[in-house]
Amino acid sequence: MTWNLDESQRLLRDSARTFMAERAPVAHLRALRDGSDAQGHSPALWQAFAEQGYSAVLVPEAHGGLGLGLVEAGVIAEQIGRNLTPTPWLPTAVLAAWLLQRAGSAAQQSAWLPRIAAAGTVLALAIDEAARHRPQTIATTATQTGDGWRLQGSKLFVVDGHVAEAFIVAARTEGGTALLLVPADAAGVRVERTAMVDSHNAARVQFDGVTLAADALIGSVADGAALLEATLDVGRAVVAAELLGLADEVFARTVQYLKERKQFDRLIGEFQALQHRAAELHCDLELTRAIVGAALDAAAVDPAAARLIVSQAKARAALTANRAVQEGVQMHGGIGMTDAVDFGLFMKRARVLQEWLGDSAYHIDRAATIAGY
Amino acid sequence: MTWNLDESQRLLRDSARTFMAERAPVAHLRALRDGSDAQGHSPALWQAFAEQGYSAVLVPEAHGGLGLGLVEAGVIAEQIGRNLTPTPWLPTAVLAAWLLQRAGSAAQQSAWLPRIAAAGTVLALAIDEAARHRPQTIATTATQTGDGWRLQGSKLFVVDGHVAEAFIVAARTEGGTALLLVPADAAGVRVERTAMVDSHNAARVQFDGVTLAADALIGSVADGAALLEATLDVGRAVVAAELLGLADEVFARTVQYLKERKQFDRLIGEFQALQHRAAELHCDLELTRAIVGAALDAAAVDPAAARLIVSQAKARAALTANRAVQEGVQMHGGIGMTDAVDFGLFMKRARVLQEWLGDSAYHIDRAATIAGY
Amino acid sequence: MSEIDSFRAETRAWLEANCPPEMRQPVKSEADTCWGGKRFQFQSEAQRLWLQRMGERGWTVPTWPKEYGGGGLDAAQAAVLREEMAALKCRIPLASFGIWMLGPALLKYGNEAQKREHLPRIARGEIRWCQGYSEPNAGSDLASLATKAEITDSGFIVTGQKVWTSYADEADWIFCLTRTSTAAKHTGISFLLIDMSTPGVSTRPIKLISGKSPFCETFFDSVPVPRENLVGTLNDGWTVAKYLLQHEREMISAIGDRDLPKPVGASAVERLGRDASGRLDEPVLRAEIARFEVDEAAFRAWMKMAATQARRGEANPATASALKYYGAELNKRRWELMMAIGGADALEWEGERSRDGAAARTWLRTKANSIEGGTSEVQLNVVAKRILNLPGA
Amino acid sequence: MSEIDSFRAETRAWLEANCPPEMRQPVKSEADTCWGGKRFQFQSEAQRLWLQRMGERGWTVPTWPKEYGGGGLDAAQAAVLREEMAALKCRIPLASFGIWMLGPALLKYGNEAQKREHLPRIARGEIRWCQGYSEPNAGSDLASLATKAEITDSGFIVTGQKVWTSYADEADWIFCLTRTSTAAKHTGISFLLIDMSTPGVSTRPIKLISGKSPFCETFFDSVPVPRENLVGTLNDGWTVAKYLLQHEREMISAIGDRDLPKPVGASAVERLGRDASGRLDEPVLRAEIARFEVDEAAFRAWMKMAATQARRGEANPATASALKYYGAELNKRRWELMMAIGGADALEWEGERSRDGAAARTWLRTKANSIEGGTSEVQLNVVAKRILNLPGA
Repeated sequence: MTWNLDESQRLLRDSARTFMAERAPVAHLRALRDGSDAQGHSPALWQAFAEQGYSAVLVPEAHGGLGLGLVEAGVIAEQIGRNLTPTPWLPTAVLAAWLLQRAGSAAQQSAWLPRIAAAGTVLALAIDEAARHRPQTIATTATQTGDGWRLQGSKLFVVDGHVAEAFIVAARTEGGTALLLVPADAAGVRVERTAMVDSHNAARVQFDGVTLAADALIGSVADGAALLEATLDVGRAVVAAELLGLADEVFARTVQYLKERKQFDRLIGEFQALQHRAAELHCDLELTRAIVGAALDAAAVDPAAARLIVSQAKARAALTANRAVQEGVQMHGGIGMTDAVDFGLFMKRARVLQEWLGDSAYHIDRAATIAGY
Repeated sequence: MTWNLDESQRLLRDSARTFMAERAPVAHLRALRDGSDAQGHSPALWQAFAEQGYSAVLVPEAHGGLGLGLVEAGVIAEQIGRNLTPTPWLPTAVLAAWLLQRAGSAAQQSAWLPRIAAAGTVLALAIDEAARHRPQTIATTATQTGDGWRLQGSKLFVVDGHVAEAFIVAARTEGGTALLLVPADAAGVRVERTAMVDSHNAARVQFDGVTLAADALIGSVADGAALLEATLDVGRAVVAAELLGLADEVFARTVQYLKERKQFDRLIGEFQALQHRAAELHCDLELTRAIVGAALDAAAVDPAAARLIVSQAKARAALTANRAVQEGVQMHGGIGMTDAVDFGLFMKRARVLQEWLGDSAYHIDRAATIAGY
Repeated sequence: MSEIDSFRAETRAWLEANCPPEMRQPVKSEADTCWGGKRFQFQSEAQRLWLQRMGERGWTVPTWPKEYGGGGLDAAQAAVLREEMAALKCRIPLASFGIWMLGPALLKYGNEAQKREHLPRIARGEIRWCQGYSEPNAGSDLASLATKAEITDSGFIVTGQKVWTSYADEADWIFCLTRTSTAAKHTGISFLLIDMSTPGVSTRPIKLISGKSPFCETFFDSVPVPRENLVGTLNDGWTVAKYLLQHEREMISAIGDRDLPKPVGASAVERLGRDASGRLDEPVLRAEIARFEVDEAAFRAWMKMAATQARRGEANPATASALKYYGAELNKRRWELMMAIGGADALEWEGERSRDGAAARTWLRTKANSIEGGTSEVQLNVVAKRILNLPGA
Repeated sequence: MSEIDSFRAETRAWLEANCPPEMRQPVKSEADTCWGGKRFQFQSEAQRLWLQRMGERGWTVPTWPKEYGGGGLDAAQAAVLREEMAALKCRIPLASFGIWMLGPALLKYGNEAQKREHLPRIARGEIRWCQGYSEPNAGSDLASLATKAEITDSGFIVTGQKVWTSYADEADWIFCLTRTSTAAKHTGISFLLIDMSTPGVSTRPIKLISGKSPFCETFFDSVPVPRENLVGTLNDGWTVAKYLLQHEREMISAIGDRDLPKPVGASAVERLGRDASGRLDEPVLRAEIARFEVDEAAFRAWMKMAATQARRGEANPATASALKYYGAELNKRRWELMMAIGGADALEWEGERSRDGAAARTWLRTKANSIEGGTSEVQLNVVAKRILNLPGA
């Protein structure tokens, strides 16, 4: 869990905290944004992730990775959240890495896992097709041809899609769901970068009759749906950790401001109405920390058995982060509305993380369905 | 509207305010409760309602009534709400009176409306069959026989059912919905009084093969469903006014307490956290007042066209009253939890009024459905 | 024909004859608004003409006295003018802080010379004004302002900084609260009118999180201001400011009523579709929207009720604070829901498809609703004190 | 076999031999709780025997020293005992404010004579204690208490009134905060032990909105109290009280963890059924329940986290206040939902069908959760001050 760490996990957390704060603080995002960076992330930083081992966290040791688990991924995500670090880490080193180590063929694993561990590639998951997350209803089709696949459809909100070397595409096919590895330079693939509110990176990707070899399939068609859901749940737990880190940071800055800012000849932190709101938010943060930790623990053991708690954690983290950024802006007053301070950036990023892999409404609904009502 | 009153409506409000406060304040309810009164309401008070004209409000002048409208009914309900007055007024003089004057045959109108106006009877609407309000799905059946009806089924939450002279029963029948007038002493009718949390009165009623003459039907079977819905919406708007009155009274008492009670050497009304909560509740009360008034206005013109705003008003009034009683008890601290003060009685009554004719969840859902989503 | 009826007939005839057809089209974007002032670029000849004609008649400010450039109409006539303009769909000829804010203050607290000097030019849209109240270290506690106006023989020397001055970079003059005495917080403030072309005045736009810059910082570096530009009594500017703040809140709380945006529920169905039972195909989101729409309907009813009560003189003036509070929070909720409905589409920030991130930028803009014109916290304080009469608020 | 393993084996063997089968059945109602005391009516011989056997072994208070009637176990052994009792489903032999509250205070602040006098009788369930803290005009501001303890040669004369004394009408002794000096609010309070059979002590049950009377008013009319019944230093009773309050909050905040009630969602489906899509056939209620269950799951996770952190000594002591606050509000939400699910059935107040209005009475009872043991407002103040370190709370 992000709170119940053993010694080596604490070391990882401390290293990630120092690393992100020094190498990729909010100013790093600002610089990329204000410079209208073509990639939207820093390849040098991504390389440094490899040096730190962050890109290798979920890659088995046999493939040059660290062979660690989701708790460690959560620890890193939390620090990314605190610093709004733009990095292809989550799609590549969490989603793709987890899926490949779980279900990839020996050839796929050898081809990709060492490169993921070394931050030598960027992979992106292409799932969503409409504005809202609905992974159960996929319109993109994969047709089995004589010696491979033909892929037709379009995807959006493909996080880091514009810099990906390849996509992992979920498609409907006879007998189930196909998860296909598609090189970005394959014929028929068209990538359009979408500038996002949070100055992070995503793309719309069209697959227009893309032909693929038979070995593009990850796992089996029969297991495809379950595999996709497990991968998404792994991602959701880690995104929840990123939201937690973001909310923690915003709250810490807000509490600090309450202790410094004077209005009506008093520190605004003396006003009881603000105190109570801050105290309630503290409670929200603590229970979010707790359930995000529990979700990471559970998903680390078996994502299929952790569906309920993962949805609860993602929903709760989204709600808490939303409240934290809103209170952060409100308690800062006008200055919170300016681009000069960081609160707007936190608010924007929180909104994207809320949406990503399903927002609170989606996950509250899913939790009810899983719980049987 | 309960706020946009003309001169005669203001006079009615002032009269009702004085009358309820003097003749039927909360102490009146306590006396009935503590004496375990067999009827659960005071027939003398009901008679006095007639003297004041309250029972005659919706009865046309031709039948000895005042021929007034729903706004006037709302004005009276508000004062009933303030005083938790136990009275069969709403089922008899609002629900039954409105339905009969709208759709009753000449014979039914002559038989019942003058007696309603004179508070010479009690009528009760028997709709609900399960714990939650679901008037769309009625299991009770009415079978047309050679010369009349045969009624089979059971009803619950029949407000004032244990003292009713007759029931208006909603039943499923071939071709639509039958609204049948059923004397309480008809063979096959079994009435069980249910003691309610708010010390008001209700019953479970069984109709076991009750045979009725053909003229028991109010209106037509084809119009039955629409007529039932309109009657319910009239009732909902008036219940919303009762909730508003209750919430207003609780809030007024709570604000008063904030100005009197000292803690930590200060009046508790000085604490900003409580001030802000009280100010928010003030807003809730004002917007509830406004929408309840608008709903009464609209339902007075045409209940069928007022379905959306009636559901919005009933939902909003339930939410506001709920918040008002909860804050009332909380801000009073321990003393609010004792039976010696009235807050518990307000809380209990608010809960029953919330449920009656559909709670906030029911009406929020209905509003969405009516609005087309 | 009664007097008011013939006024109505004349008004309609004049409007039909004088309001250019282009000025009867609905406003499409902020750019269609006419703000006037020395540097204003008219969007069209029709816009210029419409302002000129209405200004000449004094109908940009129908109820101001004629001698100050107004129309000299009484309340009933002004209502008729509003109704007839609405009937013909005439655009408002001039949007102006001079009309909305400074004018009322001058009419109440200005001397004769100030009225004759400034009001007609406001009415004709010749001078664009902005408001200099807030300061970096004041915020909600407006009266703690520090911009210094040193008293000299001929007037004042102003030094300091204002913030959140709307469109200061496009304004000609600014009305300002300044500190003329440090002896007491509220009674050491003076209300000054400052020509922004005076040397020493400079402005810098503030970039907001929405990416837009409707506000500025405005700096005063030893700016000389003549004595005749003091409005009201020296050191008693707070009285003028309070009067204007109340005015501003009423204005802001009325904004919500102007045009009803498309219902959230309808937008949601349009975008997300229905399930087999005919309901919005997102059960929890549907419940959140439906709950919001109940509150929104109730708020609309409240605004109507408050307007009626105000007309009758039955309203507590602090009701404007209650409405301002609730309306701001409601609009923030609306746009949180709109973002949820918009999903990934609403996260886009540039490009045609998203109209340059219109949804996201509006969503971010709404976060200021509960800060500008008095924070939600300040409004709740006002309600607690002035409506509920709670002690020592 | 390690020492702790052999302790476990012995413990299990002893429990199996000594815990009567009836005492291994789940508790059915409050009436099954053994409270002890002079006037307690045992529900069964098994209940009496179980208390006697556990009392003799000191296992009603496993970690208290043996010389005071305790079991003298260390933390690890006590954990084993708890685990083995849970494994055999043994009931708690004795519920007691003496154990939960007075005991810890006496162990820390009592003198040797007091410990020897009172602790063993608490351990054996011979004396039932109640707590006299709150007063009618004190409430959350506990330290403003007025019950006077006049100092005499032999001790004190106590006059005044307490309120919210749980089960005072069934208790033998009461531990009380009394005012021994009016010079200062917090430093004029003394902690006294009072035998309730002393002339001048009387109690009156308070009828609650749930219809039950677990609390009393307790009156002291010139009640003599010997000097040796003062715990701690004269005028320094607030120190003892604060220590106990902290203890109480931890206890209350831990209550939620004891047994998990049936999930609200499952109850709802059971009662209300599913629609064609398999969802609870009430879309908005379903959304409210689902949102609640997310918060409840998170709260449960938080309680576990806090327990772990407390064991490691990493917890801020004020965390108990945060948990107490949230748990109370959550439980109130739970019962609002349960009432909605129960609908008309849940509104019944008497009769077999509703088990005498069990749902409604529980619902009303939960409203006290945010008042008793420190109001939610007080807990938020504590969190703001002690965890967030906000100024001047």
